This record gives sequence, C-alpha cells and structure tokens, in this order.
Amino acid sequence: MNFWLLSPELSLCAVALLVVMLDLFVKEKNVLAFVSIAGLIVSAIFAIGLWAPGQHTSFAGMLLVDQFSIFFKCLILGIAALVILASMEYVKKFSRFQGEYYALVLMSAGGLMLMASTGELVSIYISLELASISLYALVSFLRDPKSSEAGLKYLILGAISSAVLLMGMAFVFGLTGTTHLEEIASVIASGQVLRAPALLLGLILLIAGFGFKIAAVPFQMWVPDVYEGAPTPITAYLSVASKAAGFAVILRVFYIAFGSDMLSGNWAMIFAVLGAISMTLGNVVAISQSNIKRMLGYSSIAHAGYIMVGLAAVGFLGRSGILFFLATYALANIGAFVSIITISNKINSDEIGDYTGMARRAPVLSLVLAFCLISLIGIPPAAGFIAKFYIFNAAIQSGLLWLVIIGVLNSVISAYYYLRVVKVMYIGAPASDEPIPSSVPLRITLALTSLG
Amino acid sequence: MPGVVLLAIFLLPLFSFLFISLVLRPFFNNSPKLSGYTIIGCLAAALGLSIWVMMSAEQFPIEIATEWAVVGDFTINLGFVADRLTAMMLIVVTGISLLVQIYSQGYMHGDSGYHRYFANMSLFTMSMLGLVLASNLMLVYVFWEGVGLGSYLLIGFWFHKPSAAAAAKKAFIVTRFGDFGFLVGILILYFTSNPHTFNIAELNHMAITGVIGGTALTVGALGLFSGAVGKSAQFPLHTWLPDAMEGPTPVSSLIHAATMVAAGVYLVARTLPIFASSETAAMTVAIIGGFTAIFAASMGLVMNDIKRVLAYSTVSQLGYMMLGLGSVGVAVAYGHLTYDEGIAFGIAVGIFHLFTHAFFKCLLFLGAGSVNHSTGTFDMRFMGGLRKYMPWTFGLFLLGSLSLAGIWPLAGFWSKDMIVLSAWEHAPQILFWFALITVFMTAFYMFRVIFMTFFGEYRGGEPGHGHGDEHDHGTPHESPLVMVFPMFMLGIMALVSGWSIWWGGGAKFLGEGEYYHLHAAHWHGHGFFDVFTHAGQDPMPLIALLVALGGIFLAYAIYQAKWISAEALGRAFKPVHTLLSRKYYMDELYEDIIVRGLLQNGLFRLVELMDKYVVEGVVNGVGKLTTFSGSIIRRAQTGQLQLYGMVMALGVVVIMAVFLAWK
Amino acid sequence: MITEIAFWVIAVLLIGSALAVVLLKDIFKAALFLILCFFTVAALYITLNADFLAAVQVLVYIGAIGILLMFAIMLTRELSRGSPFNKLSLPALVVAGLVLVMIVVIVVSTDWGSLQVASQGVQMAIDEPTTGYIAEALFDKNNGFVLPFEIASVLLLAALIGAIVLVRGKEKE
Amino acid sequence: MGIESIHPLSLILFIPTLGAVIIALFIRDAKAVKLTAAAFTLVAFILSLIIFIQFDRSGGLQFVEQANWIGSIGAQYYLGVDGLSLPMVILTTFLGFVSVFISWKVSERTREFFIWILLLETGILGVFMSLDLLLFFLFWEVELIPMYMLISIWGTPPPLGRKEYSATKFVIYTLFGSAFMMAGILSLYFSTPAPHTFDMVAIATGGLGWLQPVMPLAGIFFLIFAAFAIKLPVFPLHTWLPDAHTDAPTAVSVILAGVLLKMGAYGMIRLVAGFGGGGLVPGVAEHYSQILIVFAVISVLYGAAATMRQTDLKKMIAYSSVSHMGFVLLGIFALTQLSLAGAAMQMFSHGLITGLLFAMVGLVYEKTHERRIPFLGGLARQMPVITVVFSIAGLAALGLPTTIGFAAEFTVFAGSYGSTAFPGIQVMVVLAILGIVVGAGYILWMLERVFYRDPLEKYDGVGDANTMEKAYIFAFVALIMLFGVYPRLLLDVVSPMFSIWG
Amino acid sequence: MHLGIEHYLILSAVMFCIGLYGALAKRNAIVILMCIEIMLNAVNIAMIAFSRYVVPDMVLLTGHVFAVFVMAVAAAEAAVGLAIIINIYRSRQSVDVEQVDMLKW
Repeated sequence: MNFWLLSPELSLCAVALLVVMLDLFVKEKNVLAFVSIAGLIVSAIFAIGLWAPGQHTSFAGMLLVDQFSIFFKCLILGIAALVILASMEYVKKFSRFQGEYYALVLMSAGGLMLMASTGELVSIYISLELASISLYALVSFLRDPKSSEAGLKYLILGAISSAVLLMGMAFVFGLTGTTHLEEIASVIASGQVLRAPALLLGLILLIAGFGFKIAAVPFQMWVPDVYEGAPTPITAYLSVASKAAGFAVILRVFYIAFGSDMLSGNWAMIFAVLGAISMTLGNVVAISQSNIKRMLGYSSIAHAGYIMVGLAAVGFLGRSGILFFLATYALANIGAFVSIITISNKINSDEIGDYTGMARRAPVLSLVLAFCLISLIGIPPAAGFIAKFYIFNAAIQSGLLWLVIIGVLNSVISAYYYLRVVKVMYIGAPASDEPIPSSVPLRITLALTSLG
Repeated sequence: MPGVVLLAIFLLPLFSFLFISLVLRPFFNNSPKLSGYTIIGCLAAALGLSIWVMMSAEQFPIEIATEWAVVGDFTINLGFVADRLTAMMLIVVTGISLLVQIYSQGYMHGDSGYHRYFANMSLFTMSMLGLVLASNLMLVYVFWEGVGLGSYLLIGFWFHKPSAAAAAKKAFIVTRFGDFGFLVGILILYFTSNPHTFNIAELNHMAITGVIGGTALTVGALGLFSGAVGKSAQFPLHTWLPDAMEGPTPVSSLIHAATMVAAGVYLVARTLPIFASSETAAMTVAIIGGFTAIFAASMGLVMNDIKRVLAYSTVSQLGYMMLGLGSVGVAVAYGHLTYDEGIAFGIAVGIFHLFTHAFFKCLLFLGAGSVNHSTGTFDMRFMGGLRKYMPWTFGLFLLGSLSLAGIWPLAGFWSKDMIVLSAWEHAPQILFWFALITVFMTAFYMFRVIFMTFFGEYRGGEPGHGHGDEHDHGTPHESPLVMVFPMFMLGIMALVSGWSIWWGGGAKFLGEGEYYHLHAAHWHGHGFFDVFTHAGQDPMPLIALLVALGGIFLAYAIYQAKWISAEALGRAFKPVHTLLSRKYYMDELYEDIIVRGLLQNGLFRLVELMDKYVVEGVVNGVGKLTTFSGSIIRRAQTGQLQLYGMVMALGVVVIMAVFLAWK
Repeated sequence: MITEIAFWVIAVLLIGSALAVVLLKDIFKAALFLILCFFTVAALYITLNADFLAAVQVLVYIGAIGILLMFAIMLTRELSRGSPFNKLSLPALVVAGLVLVMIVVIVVSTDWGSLQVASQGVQMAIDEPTTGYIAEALFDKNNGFVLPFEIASVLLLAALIGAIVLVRGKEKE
Repeated sequence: MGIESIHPLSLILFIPTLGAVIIALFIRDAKAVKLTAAAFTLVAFILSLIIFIQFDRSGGLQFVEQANWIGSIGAQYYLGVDGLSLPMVILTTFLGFVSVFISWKVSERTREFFIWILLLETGILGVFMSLDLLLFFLFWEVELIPMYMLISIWGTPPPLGRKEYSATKFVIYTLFGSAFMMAGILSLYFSTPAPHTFDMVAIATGGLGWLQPVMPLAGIFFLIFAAFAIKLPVFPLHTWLPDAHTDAPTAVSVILAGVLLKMGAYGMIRLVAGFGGGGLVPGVAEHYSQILIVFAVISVLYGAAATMRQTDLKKMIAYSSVSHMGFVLLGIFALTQLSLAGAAMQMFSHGLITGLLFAMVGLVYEKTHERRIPFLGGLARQMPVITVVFSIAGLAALGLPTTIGFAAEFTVFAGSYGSTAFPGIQVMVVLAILGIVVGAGYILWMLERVFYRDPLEKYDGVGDANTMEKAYIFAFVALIMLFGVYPRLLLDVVSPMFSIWG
Repeated sequence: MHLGIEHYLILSAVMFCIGLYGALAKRNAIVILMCIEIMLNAVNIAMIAFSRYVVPDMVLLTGHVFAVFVMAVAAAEAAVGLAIIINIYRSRQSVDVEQVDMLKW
C-alpha cells in the first residue's frame, strides 16, 4: 500500500485536526484560516507532485491517482481555499467554533477529493458520506432557523438519496460480485449481466443517488432551499465543489464500470433527457427569483443540466468538456458568491432588488459579479463561453443536435435573469452612498476568480 | 469641337453651385449679389459653349465616356454625347436658365435665402444639362433624379410655408412613382439588350434592328414612359405640377415650364425608336398625351390663380408634345413611316414644340411673376387694369399668350400645328379632336387671363394673400429693367423661334432627313399667305388658327365685353365648374383616399399593428410564457422537504417507466 | 427447512415491526418497535450466515442508534404530539407503492440463477463463522477495504465535530 | 510590404481594447478620457486606411495572420481581410472614431462609456477579421455586453424610452440567434474531414465534395443563417431593432446601424459566397434563394410600410433600416456577382447613411430634447447646417443618385434583376424597387415635418451644430458623396470576390 | 419451497418502501430519521443476501464489509441528524417538518 498516493487527503485531515486544536489556543481566529489555506496549499503541492501520466493505484485498487483525479483534487482544493478566504469575514458571525468550521470544510474537501479518486463503490460511498456529513453540519452551522432548516432538508433528503444510492450499489454488487469498477466492467463485458433488468434498476438508482449530488432534475428539489438557507460561503462550496465531485464520481462510475457500448447508449440517453429538463427547469424558474442565492441555486441546477450534456456525449470530448466546464463554472460561481457574500454582509440582504446602484458603491465587486454572471451565461470573452462551446461541441459530435439546441436556447433564457442582476447593479441609483469595502482576502479571491 | 466642351458646359453650373454654397454662402453671406453674378457668368459661358456645340453639328455625334462601375462583365459607362437633339436642348436650357437668373436678380431681391436660391438654381441647371447630355440611360436616370432634387429644393424654397413644404414633398414623391417605372424600364431594357448596354444610341439601334423586341420592349418602353409621365406631369401623375407653383415664380418658369418638365418629352424623343418599335407603347404615349392635353386644359379654364392657369397650360402643352411623339411612333409601329423618317419627324415634331414652348411659357411665367411683383398676389380676381401700369409686361404677356394660343405668325403656331397635323395623320381620330378642342381651350383660358389681369379696373391686389412673394406693393408699377429685359429677350424668342422653320433651321436641324419634303416642307418655309393659299390642299393650320381665334373671341365675349355673364355660366354649369375647379377631385383621390385612407391608415397601419401586436406579440409572448411558467413551476417548491423526497422517488419510477417504454 | 421457516417468521416480524414504526401514533412505541425491527434484522442476518454482522447490528443499531433516538425523543419532548402523518401521506403511499412495484417487478423478472459469477473477493464456505474472514476482507493487503476504513474514521470524526458544534448552545454574545 | 510585418490586423483589432484598458487603469479626468479614446480610435482608423490603400485590388485574402489558439480542437487565431471585410473594417474604425466625437457630451459615467465603446469596436472588428469559425463566433458574442451596458445605462430613460427593456431584448434576441449559430458551426465543424477544422477558408475552398456532412447541409445552413437573419434583421425577426435603436445613445445607434447590422449581412455573404468561391455551406443558397428573396422583399416593403407610421425620429430610421437591409438580403440571394457586390455596397452605404442619420437625430435631440416628430417643426431656420446635412443623409437614404445610396441600390437591383436564381425573380426585384418609392415618402415626410413649415418659438435659440459636430457630419457627407460619385473606389475592392458568380 | 435471493430481495424491497413511506409521510423529524434507518437496514439486507447468493455456494464477504460501513455511516448520520433536529427544536419548539418551510419558492 502506497500511502504516498494518499498524501493530499492525509495532509488535509491532519491540518483539519490541527485547526481544531489550534482553535483552543489561538485568539486571533484569522490564523486558523491561514493555517487551513496553508494546509490546502500543501495538499495541493502533494497532489501536483503526484501528477504523472498513466494511472497509479493503491489500497487494492481502490485509490486511483491519475490526471483526472488530480485535476479534481486541485479543483476542489482551489475551491476550498477560495471558500475559506471568502469566509474570513463571514465567520465573524459565529465567534465560536471557527476552528470547527474550517476543519469541517477541510474534511469535506478531503471527502470530495476522495470521491474523485476512488475506483470502488464502498470507498465512493464512504467518501461521499464523509463529504456529505461535513456539509450537513456546515449547512446548519449558523444555527438560525433558516440555516437549521436548510440543514435538516439537506440531511433528510441526502440520507434518503444515499439509501437509494446504496440500493443501486447493492444491485450492481449483487449482479457482478464485486465493488471494483474495473471488475464490474469486465463482468459486464463478459455478457450475462448485460441483459438483466436488475442492472438497469441498479443503474437508475445510481443515477438517482448521484443525481442528488449534482442537483439534476428530478433530484434537485433541495437545492434552492438549501442554497438559500446555508451560510453563503457554504452555498458557494456546495454549488461547485460538491457538484464537481459528483460529476467526477459519475464520470468514473459510468465511464469505467458501465462504459461498454451496449450500456452507454442507455445511460447517455437518460442523462441527455434529464440534462435537458434540468437546464430548462433551472433557468425558467430562476427567472422568477428575487433572492440572489436562490437564483444561483436554480442556476446551478441549470448548469448541472449543461454538464449532463457533456455526460450524454459519451467520449473523450465530452469528458474533457466536462472538466473544463466544471473548472470555469467553479471559478465563475465562486466569484459570484464571493461578491455576494461581501455585498450581502454589508447590506444584510440577499434580495436582488437591494443591489441597486451597487456598481457605484462597490465598483470592483460589481464588476467581478457582473463578469462572473456573464461567464455563467457563456458570453465571450468570459471563459464560460469556451466551456459551453466545448460541451456542445462534444454533443454535436455525438449527434445530439436537439440537445445542443435546447442547451443554447437555455443560455438565452439564462441571460435574462443574470443580466437582470447586472442591470440592477449598474443602472439603478444606489440606496446609500456608503461604499462597501472589500477586505484583502476578498480581493485575493476576486482576483483569482476573475481569471476565469 | 473637342468633347471636353460638353464636360465644361456641365461643369460650369457645378462650379457655380460649389462656389456659392462652399465659398460665398459661408464667407460672403452679406454680399448676396455675388452669387447672382456667379451663376450668370457661368451660365453665359455655358450658353456660349452651347452655341459652339450647335455650330459643330456636322461633327455629331461627339461622345466622351468613362467607366463608372465595373463588376465582372457588368460595366456602367458614364458618358456625354452631343447630337442635334442635345444641341438644341443645350441652347434651351442654358439660354432660358440664363435669362431666368437675370430676372431673378430683380425678383428675388432682398430675400434672405438669396445664396441658397442661386446655389439650388445652379444645382438644377447642372443636373438638367447633365440630363440632356447623358449618353446612357443610367446617367439619364442619375440626372433625372438630380433635376427632381433641384425642383424639390426650389419648390420648397420658402420652406417655412407649410403649403410650399408640402408641395415640394408632393412633387418629389409623385415623380418618384414615375421614376420607379423608369428604373424598372432601364433594367428591363438593359437585360434584354444584347450585349447588355445602357447606351441610348445602342438601345435605339437594337430596337430598330429587332434585337430587343416583344413584350420586354413594350414593358421597358412603358417603364421609360412612366418616368416621363411623372416628370412631365402627364395624367395621372400631373397633380404635383400645379402645387409646385408654390415655388418662386422664376423657378416655376425655368423648371416647371421650360426645362425640367420637358425632360419627359425629351426622354421619349431620345428613345423614340424604342417606342416606335412597340405599337402599344407608342399608342399609350399618344393617348396619354392627347388626353392630358385636353384634361389639363379643361382645369385651366376655371382657375383663378394666374400661375395655376399657366401650370395647367404647361401640362396641357406637354401632353401635346407627347401626342406628337406618340402619334409619329404609332405611324412607325404600323409601318406608315420608316424608322428613319418617322423618328426624325417625330423628334422634330415633339421637340420643336418643346423648343418654342419653352420660350413663350417661360415668358408667361415671368410675366406672371412681374405682375405678382407689383400686386403681391397671383389671384386674378384681385388684379385688373394692369395694362396701364405695366405696359411692357402687358405687351410681352400678350405676345406670349398669342404664341401659346397658336396665332400666326408666332412660334406656337408653327410648332403646335405640326402636332395637330401629325395627330390627324397618324393617331386615332379622337386624339385629333382632343388636340383641336385643346387649341380652343388654350386660346380661351389665356385670354381669360389677359382680360382679367390687364383689362378692366384694378381690383386692388390683396395684402396678406397667402401666395404673395414677400414684397412691398402699393399701387402697381412696372417691374425693374432687370426683370423686363429677360422677358423682352424671351418675347423675341417667342416671336421668332417658330420662324426658324422657314429657313429650315429648327425643325430641319432636328429632322435632318429627306423625308421632310414629303410631309411638311410643302407648307413650311413659305410666307404668311402660303398658308392660306395652300389651305385647300392642307387646311389644318387654317382650321387650327380659326379655332384659336374662336377661343379668344369667346374669352373676349365673357370677360371683356361681358356679353355672357361668367357668373351665370358658372351657375348654369355648376357641377362641371365645381368638378373642374376641384381638379376632378384627383388630389382628394390621391391624398385622402389612396395615400391617407388606403395606405397610411389602411395598409401601413395594418402593418404597424401587425408589427406591434402580432410579431412583437409573439416575441413578448414567448418571453412572458417563459417567465410565467417559471413562476408556476416555482410553486412546486413548497418548502415541504417530504414533497421533495417524493419527487425524487417518483422520479426514479418515472425514469424507469419511460426508459422501459422507450426501449 | 429451518432456515425457510425462520425466514418467513422473520419476514413477518420484520414487516410488522417496520409497519408499526411507521403507523404507530405513539412515538415512544414506534421507537421500541424500531429496536425490535433491528433485532429481527439481526436474526435475518443469521439466516444468511452473517453472524458477525448480526452482532454488529445489535451493537451499532440498538446500542448506538436506538439509544440516540431515544435520547432525542426525550430531549425534544415530542411525546405529547406523537407521530402524526403529514398531508402528503396518501401520495407518499402511492409513491412508495410504485417504488415497491418497480423493484419487485425487476427482481422477479431477473433470472438470478443464470447470473452467478466468480468473484475475486474474499470468500468463505457457507457454514463457517464470518468474523475472521471479515477481518481479512477488511484488512487484506491485496484485496482489503483499508481505504474505506480509514475514510470512515475521518467520517466519524467529522460527524463528531459536526454534532458537537450543532448541539452546543447558541453562544451568548 | 513593410506593413505586413507589424501585424496590422491584430493592431487594429486590439488598439481599441488597449485604449479601454488604459482608460480603465490610468485615466480619471473626463476630458482626458475622451481624448484618449479619440487617439486610439484614430490610430485604428489610420491603420485601416493604410491597409485599404495597400490592399491588392486583384482580390484574395490579405494581411493574413495565423496562429494556434486552441490546439485540441483545431481552433486558430486566424485573421485576414478580403474585399468583403475590408470595407467593413474601414467603416467600423471610421464609425468608432467618429462615435467618440458624437459622444463628446456624454457626462454621466464618462469613463465607463468610452471603455465600452472601445471594447465594442474591438468586438465588431473581430467579427469582420476572423477567419476561424470559433474566433468569429467569439467576437460575434463579445459585442453583446458592451452593447447591453451602453444601451441600458446611457440609453433613453422613460418616458421616451425603455432602455432596460430594449437592452435586454437586444441581448436575448442576439443570443437566441447565436444559439442556433453555435449549433450550426459545430455541425459544420464535424462535417469537415478529420481532424476537424474551424478554418473558414479551408471550409469554403473545400467545397461540397470535401465535406462529410453530419446532417443535411441545408440544416447547417439555416442554423447559422438564423443568427444572421436576426442581426440583419429579416422580417419577422426584426422587432429588437427598433427598440434597441430607439433607446440607444446616439453613438451606439450609429454603430448599431452602421456596422452591427452588417455583421449579419457579412455572415450571410460568407455563408453563401465564402471567400470568392463556394460558401461556407455550399450549394444550399441556390435551392432556397426563392423563399429567402421573398423574405427580402417582405422586409423591404414591410419595413417601409412600418416606417411610414412612426412618429419617433429614431424609431423611424430604425424601421427604415429593416427596409434597407432587405435590399442586402435581396442582393445576396440573387446570387450574381453584381448583386452580391451590390449587397456589399449596400452594407457599406447603409452604414454611412444610417449612421449619419442617427448622428443627426442625435444632434437634433441634443439641441431640442425632443425627437417626436409631431412636436418638432420648422427647425431649418434655427439649425440650417443640421437641416442641410440631415437632408443630404435623407436623400441618400432614399437613393438619390450621386450618393452612395443610389450606387449601392442600383447595383443590387441591376444584379438581382439579371439573376437567374429562379424564374420570376424580376417580379421580386420590381416589388423591392417599390420600396424606394415608399422610402421617398417617409424621408420627405419626416424632413418636412421636422425642418420645414413655420419655426416654433420654443426652439428659438437652440443653436446649430458646433464646429466639431460640423467636422464629423461633413466627413460623413464627404464619404457618402465620394463613393456615390465614384463607386469604383469600393466596387473594385469588393467585386473580385464574387467573380465566380455569373 | 427453496429460499432464493428473490425472497430476500423482495423482503428488502418491502422494508425499503415502508421506510420510504414513513420518511415521506411522517411529520416528526425523529420518526423520519427512524424510517431512514429502516431503509438503510433494508439495503443492508440486500447486501448480505447478495453476499450469500452471488457466488454459488460461497459467502462473498464484500457485502458484509459494505454493510459494516453502512452501519457506521448510519450512526454518524443519525448523530448529525439528531443534532440538527435538536437545533430546529430549539429555535421552533417543534420538530414537525411540515412547519419547516421558511425556505420555499
């Protein structure tokens, strides 16, 4: 067993513990954040250190270290770092438990990273739960009614969905006698199982379970409520990291275990249809939202839909398209959330209407937010454009013209509500002239996200 | 004569235009006289050059050309050509324009838009010269629009008067209807010619040799004619011309009597071989011309505005010219005449009248302007007795009227009778009778004008009358020399221009063929009495003369001798009188019913509504639908977490079911 | 034969107790039936030659989760309000029924007999005690579940931290 | 060929962006901002003029720059100009330069305004220069955000306008079109033989035999066409245009009418005629020219009819654009060398003329604060220079000879009339020509109501154009007349492109 | 009648659905958690049954291991879940999920 391959996650957990410990001794709580970030950086260094072509496995083939997983690790680490940076102001809301907050973020990041780099169902389940349980706690971390409600909803629905997921895993395991993805693939390839209806059931249950993570219709209902109620940095975290890891798992499971041509047509079609519905529903409902976090919740449903287009386009292009899309989506969404965090902190409101004239009170923040939203629409020069292009490119290659057309039309719809925010910020008169300062960590975050 | 002379004739007024608008207007705004001198100088030079061109007749045709646009094998050559027709038109245009500019020095004295006036005049003259010089249809079209622009600007010269602004607009739009056909005609002719060309001479040649023919030629020719109808104010596009009298009087005399309105006639004459190759086209020209002649004259009978009488008279006379051209065209089409003789004859007939008409009609307008200058009104009911106050004007106006009425030996007699004759010989009978009746009417309304204006007692003008050019007027007085002099010159031309026929100048110059002896020479080129001596052989001139005298007599009877009461007559024929003075309700038909009713409040409004409610409605509807469905769907998000769970579970079942069904 | 009888008995008990959990109005009784349900499951494991699992089931579910639930019930003083159904109970029944039908149909229509495979996982003969094998399966160098085990430890830690943070009173400013 | 070595196209393309960046980072003072913007746009304009002069009139792509961009999918940074795009580039840089002066009086959030204007210029230039489909598409969309901002912030506020609505509508409409275009471009991409390419030149020269269509070519054609049809705009996809035009600030209206609409026409010509050979999607236009020309004629007449009913000056000119762009569509799908050249001419011509018209409306509005025709009148006395120039622009718009309007329209008509695209096209052309008659109607009506008749007292002393304004409006007039009197200046550049079309 | 995997699977399915029904239909959050535990137990039954039957005449221990992990996770989930519920209870004096609908639309 090569523990070296696990070094990023191990170091992360160690830092998590360290942060909890430090919390007891350190007065200046910002130190905790910096330690956490340092831990993330270290972890990232480890991860990058593992970068090599080919695939390395450890723990009896359960841990897969390849460029795919390292990509996700770095992505998730980056997101976590940005979230922590963005939280530094925000955590002042709860003077106690800051250490736990950071630790939970770190541990969930560890879980998400593991999701992206395991090749075995049990590990996938456990790491998924690691991430989820940390997130349940984080979502209800504010302990005000809204936050608790969000936590409860997230937890109960999450638990139900993981039961469903488990049922699916059980069926897959029962049909193939193994939980290793590669082996599942080879059993399936050998024939017999392929025609078993139970395999189909297993597949659909898996889709349902993972669909919950990525917020695909019809497993998306929790999203707006939880996004609205959760502490904003955690919403940001949920909307990108959790989703990214979800897609990483789906890519792994479906490409490796169920990648055979006989099967991929089936699940690709399911993903295509669900994707189409997700983006349409997400975008259409987002139009009528007045709370910006909620709106971004619906938008994240829609984005899950776009990414599922990439899933439906089985193949290399689809895969790389998803990766690229996730990266840009992560940056844009985090950037948007960071701006929202700062602005909302100041004006104590998440209502879009209260953002009027923000461009004058907080020019930089508004610019970043606008830019991120534009990236989410997918208009050049923002990176979101190239990302969408990639995904749709892949879909066209797979002959999914109808899906692409639905997708691009959805971008049109999405422009409507994203631009509404931009409009409010840039056109209206400010409610007060008091400028909204952006702290240094925020500035760093913004600078980073703007690269997207 | 080098070809560059043609260019120079064209460029002189252009220079004048540019110099006035770019140098004088911005920098010498306080010395208005300068612009008058500029244009007079330029036009005098142009007239000189034009005479040189005319002298060089034996070198004709003289051509210069350049490539204007080349796209693949599509080439538009821009070129000028000088032939006899052109040469004659050049003289008319430069000569009359020069005289009118001199007149304008007096007439426009003190007007605040002095520079603008002469700049526009230069622009117009330039375009008109370009029009007559152009060797191909494209270029004709270019200047065709150019003179239209000049006309537009000058009719609307007093743009602050709503009536003038409206008249300018009307003139442009109505003629543009004709131009639409013109443009289509050009395209048809271009694409039926082989090889494709815009060159008029080549097109004519192709028409004669039958390269172009059939329906295409007919439609093409009718297209050209529609341009001519618009520009020459023929029925049914004549309505703009009377309104165009809102412009300053010199403008009316130059543009709307002598030159621009004649452009349509000129165009038909230029392309006569094309018309002559199609029976339908030629007949259409003849019929429209003949009908317009009588139609317009009838309205002239009842107008009280002196300029409007003249305007209808102009329309009527232009109809004459068309009739002349058309009837000869018919003759050729039926084979009564060969192309060569027919075309030469036709051009001679039509253009000769154009030539003479230009002078005397211009004279009449200037006379009217002069009257206005002193009385401040154009309404004849407020004039009277001016003979005493304005002897020169009276004399010259009488001269012009006699000429127009076609009284021997004035110019109108010669040229008009050629048309009547050719209508008699070649056109359907009815057109001849139209022509003849028109002669009567013409004489009548002109002398109605004479009697109402110059005889009887002065009725005091009318201060504050809407039409008045802005001048002081107390008691009527003779106009200054600068105005009388051009009238005098024109009077001379009105007297003598017809005589050119004696020495074989005018008409022969145009006709240039041996055919001449067959049809006209036996009675032209002789003395006064010859007309009577040859009457038995060819009674037409005599008949026409008698008819004209009849018209004069009737006018005398009613308006001077008052043997017949005008009022009683008006009452007796009230419906007719109303119909005529309302101009057959054509304006109402066009403006109220067609433009406002059918188009603006009908079709266009329909389009607007459709745009607003259907097209836009669909667009907004889609948007609204999206938003609305969003607000509906969000209601599903009730906040009940168990509902969410149920949707998830149900989702699994539905996916499974749909999937199985799909498989 | 004994296994069969045991199965049927257990099945009836299991379904009965599970239904009792759902249907009973008294929350405390429901909790007790839940514990009965856990016990029955443990018994079922034994019929499936999973003795170790049965033990763990008793320990974890009854010892930990059951007690936890009881505490929670006490803490929230919800006894009086009992365990009512919500407005969605009927549609929920339909949905659950549909899910059941779906799974049953699929299970029945699958020809399980023909699907048996050879697996590389740790295996044992049917009547052996499982404990040792489970240890092997968990910690085998080549085939074990070490990674999940390690993750699970972090998971428990995270749950611990989370639960502590959440349960502790709101700080008084 | 020294100019080649400095990558002139890239320079032209990014100089405005550079200007925007410099303004954003370093310049605070409003006056300095304007001067900077003017300087940068001027440099771009001069460079493009140099290119125009150096351009080899015999045709072909020139000043090509090619570099790898996104290697994995074969996208390149690939720029070049030919006879079609060069005039558009000139027009864009010219309008960009002029728009700085048109906007000289913008006082609200000046910096941002000029930054957006400059970015907009880059976006539009990019569309005309790109030879790579992906790059093309990228620039196609880049222009959206500046436009959105410009209209929604500096547009006409209520009650006269609905700037936010219009801005959103513009963006949504355009995105709607680009949605289809993206699908079309991707389909086209996968129709090229592997390794697939976005190279427009390669696709256009590859032709029918070379492509391996993943779907019927007509499908690809119309997917891409949809975006262009919206931009052009073609009835019934035009309703964004009146709103956007009406509510945009003057300079933006000028650019919108001047070059933004041309992006649609430009794209169509590329689609049909490519780079002097077959189009990007070859062999389709011929089959559908009939229906498309019917739409062209409807656009012409419908636009003209709708124009007749407008009472807002800007809206009126906006609707007239629908009508005039119909001629472009007619020229394109008549599919002859002449008609295509005419369409290209008409693009240029409409850009200048309508640009000027909007600039003039802007001036009138700026001076009188009114642009509803019933409330205007008799302005000729108060603002003679504006009247003259407005009239010239109007007359050019109605196709008066010696203006470029005539040269362009005549070329279109002549080219289309001689087309053999389908029997009876002549009837369509004749109907389209009817459009210029109606055109005379609304232009003259508008001139009469706004400038003629009795002067109104309330506008006494509003003042005429000042020297700077005169300078740029006369520049417009000069160009309109120059190309009108001597269209070869333009035609010689444009027409070799279409030499294979008979 | 020979006991086959189907029996266990159907039993598991029945339990799963009872749990699901309870989780969807009860108002008390704690009961919902209890029902979720039933669902997890159902899954575990399926796991063990598969372990027993997937390889003929052998017990495949992977399922057992899986079940162990599921139990661990279930415990953790229950802990966090109850913590959240207690939080809810503190702020609302109720654990009725039907009233937990501040966040909606």
